[in-house]
Amino acid sequence: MKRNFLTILTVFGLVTATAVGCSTDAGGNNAIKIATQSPLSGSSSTLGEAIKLGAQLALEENQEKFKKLGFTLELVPFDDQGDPKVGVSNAQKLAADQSILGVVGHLNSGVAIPASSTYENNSIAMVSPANTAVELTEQGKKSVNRIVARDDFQGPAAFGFATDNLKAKNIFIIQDKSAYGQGLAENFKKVAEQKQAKILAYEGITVGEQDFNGVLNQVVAKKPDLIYFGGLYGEGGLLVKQAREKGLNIPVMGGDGFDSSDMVKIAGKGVKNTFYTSVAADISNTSEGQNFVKKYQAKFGDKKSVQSFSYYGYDSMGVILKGLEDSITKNGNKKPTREQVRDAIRAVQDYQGIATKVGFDAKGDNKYAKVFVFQFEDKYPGKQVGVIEKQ
Amino acid sequence: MQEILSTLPQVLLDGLTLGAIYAVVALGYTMVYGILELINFAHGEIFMAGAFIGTALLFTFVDIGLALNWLTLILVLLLASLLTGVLGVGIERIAYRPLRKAPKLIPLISAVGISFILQDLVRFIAEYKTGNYIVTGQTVFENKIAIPAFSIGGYDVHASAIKSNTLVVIGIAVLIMIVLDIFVNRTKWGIAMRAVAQDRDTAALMGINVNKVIALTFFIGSAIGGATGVLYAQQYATINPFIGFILGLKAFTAAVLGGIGNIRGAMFGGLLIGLLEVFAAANLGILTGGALGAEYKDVFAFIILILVLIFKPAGLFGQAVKEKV
Amino acid sequence: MKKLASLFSSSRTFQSVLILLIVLCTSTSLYLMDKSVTSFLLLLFSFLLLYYTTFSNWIKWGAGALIAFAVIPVAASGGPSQQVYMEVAVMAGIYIAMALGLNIVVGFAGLLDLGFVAFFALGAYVYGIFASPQAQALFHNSSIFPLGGESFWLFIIVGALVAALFGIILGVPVLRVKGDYLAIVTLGFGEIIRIVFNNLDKPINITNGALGISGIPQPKLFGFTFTQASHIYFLVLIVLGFVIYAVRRFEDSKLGRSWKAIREDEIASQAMGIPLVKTKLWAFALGASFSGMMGVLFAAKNQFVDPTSFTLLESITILVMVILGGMGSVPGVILGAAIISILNLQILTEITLFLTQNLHVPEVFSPAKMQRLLFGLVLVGIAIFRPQGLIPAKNKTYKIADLKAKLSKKNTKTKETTTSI
Amino acid sequence: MSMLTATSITKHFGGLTAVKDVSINFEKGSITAVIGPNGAGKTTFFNMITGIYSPDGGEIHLDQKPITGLKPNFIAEKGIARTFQNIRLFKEMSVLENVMVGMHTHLKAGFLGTLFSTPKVRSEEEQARYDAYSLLEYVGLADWVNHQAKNLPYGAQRKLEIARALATHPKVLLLDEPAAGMNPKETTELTDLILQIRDDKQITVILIEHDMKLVMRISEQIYVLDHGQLIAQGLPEEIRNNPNVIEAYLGKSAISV
Repeated sequence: MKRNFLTILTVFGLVTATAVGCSTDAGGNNAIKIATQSPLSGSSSTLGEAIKLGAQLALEENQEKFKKLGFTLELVPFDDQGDPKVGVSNAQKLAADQSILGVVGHLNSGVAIPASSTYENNSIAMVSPANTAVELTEQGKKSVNRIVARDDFQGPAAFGFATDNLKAKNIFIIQDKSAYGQGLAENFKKVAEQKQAKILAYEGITVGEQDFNGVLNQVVAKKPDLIYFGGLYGEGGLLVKQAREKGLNIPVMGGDGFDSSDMVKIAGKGVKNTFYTSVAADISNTSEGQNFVKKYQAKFGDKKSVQSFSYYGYDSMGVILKGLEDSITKNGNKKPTREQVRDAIRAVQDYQGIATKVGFDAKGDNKYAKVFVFQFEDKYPGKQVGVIEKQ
Repeated sequence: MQEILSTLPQVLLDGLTLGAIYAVVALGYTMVYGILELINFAHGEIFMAGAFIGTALLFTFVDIGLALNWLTLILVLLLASLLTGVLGVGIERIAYRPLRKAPKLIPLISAVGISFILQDLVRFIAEYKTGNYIVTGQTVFENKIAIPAFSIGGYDVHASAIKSNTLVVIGIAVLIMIVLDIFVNRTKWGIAMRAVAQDRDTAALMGINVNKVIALTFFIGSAIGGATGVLYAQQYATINPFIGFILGLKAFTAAVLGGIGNIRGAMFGGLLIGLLEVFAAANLGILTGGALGAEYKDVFAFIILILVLIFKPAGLFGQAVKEKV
Repeated sequence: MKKLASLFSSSRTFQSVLILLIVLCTSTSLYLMDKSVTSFLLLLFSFLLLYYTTFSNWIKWGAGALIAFAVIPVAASGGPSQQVYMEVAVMAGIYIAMALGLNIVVGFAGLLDLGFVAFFALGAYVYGIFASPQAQALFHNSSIFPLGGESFWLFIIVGALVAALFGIILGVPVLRVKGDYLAIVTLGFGEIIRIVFNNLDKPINITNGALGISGIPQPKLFGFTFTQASHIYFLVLIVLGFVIYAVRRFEDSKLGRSWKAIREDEIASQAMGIPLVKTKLWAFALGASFSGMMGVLFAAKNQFVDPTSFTLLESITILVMVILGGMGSVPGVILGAAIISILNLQILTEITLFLTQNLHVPEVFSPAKMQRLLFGLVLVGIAIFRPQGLIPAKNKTYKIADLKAKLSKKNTKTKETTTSI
Repeated sequence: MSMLTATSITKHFGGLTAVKDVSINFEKGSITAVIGPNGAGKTTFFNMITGIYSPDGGEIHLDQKPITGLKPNFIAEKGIARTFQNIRLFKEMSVLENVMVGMHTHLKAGFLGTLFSTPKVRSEEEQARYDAYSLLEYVGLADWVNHQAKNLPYGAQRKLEIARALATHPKVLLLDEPAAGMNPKETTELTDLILQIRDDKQITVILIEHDMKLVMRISEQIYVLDHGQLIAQGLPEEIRNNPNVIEAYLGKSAISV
């Protein structure tokens, strides 16, 4: 019995080992790989996949150009599962592959922060299409950049809009107790407190829950004139839907976590009078935007609807490739080192992306990051109703 | 105080809806535990499977041009409970029956395994079909019934509203409970079930086909779970493959609270947990001045579970059983 | 194959040649190639072979230590993938230690604990809070905090103690319930701990809530900072070595036998004078303390902790390791933990990458997403086909001749004085 | 001199009175049998003495010290050991380990001692091993040392339970139907073993048994329980002819004939 088992185990070990071993090709000296890290599984996989597909589109469009320079471009998609442990482990893995020169990622700040230490140690440039947590760029890492606005910009922007345009005086804040939701809600609350707005309550809900009637009853009791929600579309959509069922027709406002076609699907008709801030302008009506949608769906099929994060992923990749190109030119058309690529990306000053213009400051934040405010009517995306520039 | 009272009718109503769902799911736990002394961890997933099957059926109906009304809903309920019932029997046959004589930990582990398999299978299918495992389905009843604001003894009570679907949920849940209660207490099969639950060996000696009775128990428990899943999908419209696990835990808490193995106890426990949960979510923040909020409501459910298990393990309606020495 | 196996079990020369060959081949290829998961796994496989050899324990442990401390780190340092291997090895080591801790509770004492990861979380948060800038925010005017990387060594012990203390605090009420109920109660406690960590950013900000604690310092010793996975690797090895040593000590001791007796029959063991609650609490406390230690290491390695690392899935993962390997079997649990953690961290992701990149298989089919399905299948399969696990637990065997010989010698010596037995 | 005394102990289960006002005095070094028909309350009586149930009324003294209502493990420590009606061995553990568990009340190994494997702990363990082995030899199970307890034949399992109980160094040994399921040869061996235990170790033996041949052969005193009440006591001869006892066992008609 014991020996039998030993044999089975040996065979099993050998088979998996060889199967795995095959995947490790060296790739030639002129191969340059760019990785993406985003959740491809788990509850926010719609957003994670949008990042990946956007990045993929940008990379494939540029393959020709880099071939002329003598390099083959390749995308290496990683699934961070929205889990810091997996994110860090993946970061180690992509650091080990010397042909990987940059990474687009992550979706979750909770994953991005620990993974960014690994990138920094290995001089891999990271451009984030989504992370808004303030801390990410506060430690002065050379490799860490983002094209989106920070929470301490998005929060006040949202507050400004809420008080100026929606005339909100009594605000009820709800957050989903995730790193993203908490970051957003806290920054909103901070400004609101400074500006001496009336915060009626600061409540939390649980990600994955379906019944928010409890907390909504409290909203009914407190009679606010705005609900601010820090969280993603999954819970946000249900919250809006159930609020409307309770006859709460006050405006609900959220961050870019609402910026998904699923928001409308989940919330249904109740999505009207829902507002969200986003760093991407509404380009669906511009010719560039329509062009992008056409390209995107031609490539990935009609089933994959274009999300804002598709643009963000596309632009993040664009910035990386811009930096890569610069560093190749600088290096006399030879393959640049990771450090050269990293510095070249940080040096990007006015890259015109499809959704935003990008230029990094000393910390790696996007100088041109703007916050746009949208209102849902009955379809995704919502109508753009405001733009807030950095002060 | 005013704030709490003003929303109380709505809180009670929401709590009752959630509680009715917990209660019906708890029935499945209590029946299986009563008969096998096994926590069927997979029961929450059977509930979830029911929600997905129901949603899929409704989509199919819409595709073939059937109108959505109470008749289609009943058809969906019946079909979904039949399918989940079969699923339950299949699970029992594959994962529990071979282990009936094994040490107690082993079937529990198998149950956790089945629950994981179901979660991932449903996720895979949903994702493969729709590209996303969060699915928003069709709802049959959309309209609302408004209850106007009124005031009692100087306290203003806010206007509240009931979805007509809520009434359907509560109505069907109550119906299921009554029918089950009659079935278990009045029919031949019900008596056989209780006999097997009391003493499997003696029941076998009395000519009862124990395997058949256990399979029947699983069928009924799972069918009820599946039907509840359909109702749940109707109530909340959006479902995902992971709704079963935590809901299952809370339903189990309800079953324990009422005294596990006790059908009426499970109903009572379910309603109580549902009410407490919604009340906690609505009022914890108000009561503690914002120090603790709605986010602690699950902690509440678990603390109740732990307290009951520690201080009254037989539950509110159960009888203590002592090990024979 | 059968012949090979029988040759293996009969000839020591064959054993040593085979192992030497494998270690030599794999370590050189690991050293020379850029990235070779195959050779890394085969190198680890040599541990299992070593376990099945017929050499004396001293030789086995010695050879094992040599491979772990010298061969693996040197071989891995050859290529650019060094940190990948070391990262995997570090995580595997952490999981092995936790699985060994859970094995005390589930395997030895027979108490099914579904919330074990809570203790891991405690260890991680204790170090995270006090060693990082979070402590400054918490104790406004204190100049002592943050404690920094030098305090890591102290916190390994503090983490173990705090986890053990919580094990006892939770254990006192929890142990009044038995069997299935205990499983549910521990599950509840695991969730409570996670929810509380997730929410303790108000009224006082202790854990920073869902944002987690970042900027946790890496271990420091005499001015040297353990920055890389390859540095942490040695720390993990030392702690793991201690854990294995301790588990083996307890397994064949008064306490270990008491655990097993309680697992087999609570009433009989009580009638034999074994205090139930105290013995169970020891199991809880010891199991928890290993987990707490590893939590500290985990926090120091990642420099970041947040509640998402401590979900129910994590608890179940550790349980799967114990059950796959064999409840109550120390070598089994080590094997189970190694298989699952390497499967999770390396094999599944590698296969996924391979499938999506080279074969262009759609994301939906990627094996990395199927983790739950795989765990489920493992659990059900093991429960039905091999409930005793891959390497079933064995009782210690004694040489009857030895017992007899020594007994008769002793009896002649003390014939007059011994009346009682 | 009395070793163990039960003074009017009573136990109810719901409406049922399992043991009612029973007082028995067990002399030091005696062998006493407690008999009675099924459901007479014998095992409940044992369970109260060993602390598994605490009596609803009455007192129990061991060696003049009160032990009423103590936890089973304290009572074991104080010197009462027992076997069980439906054998309760540690099934997955080896025979030797089963006996070693019985010795635990006398082992002093602490947490740190075990962790660092101090010479003291090591020699204590070694000693326990030899003692356990010699006990196995004593009851005739020396060849089974490394077997799992569950693999032993039925009679050997009963003997192992006795060896395990002896390992606690008891003053009083309670045997709950030790001969149940044994063949006549095994029963004779058991009879000799019980007598030997009393003679060698001066242990007070109390047994519940249905095998009257065995009871009559070895008991010095017999107590008869019926419906939870003590209905007779005395020497084997007296009990054999006691009309109350015959009635309890065979019903009223048996006497009138």
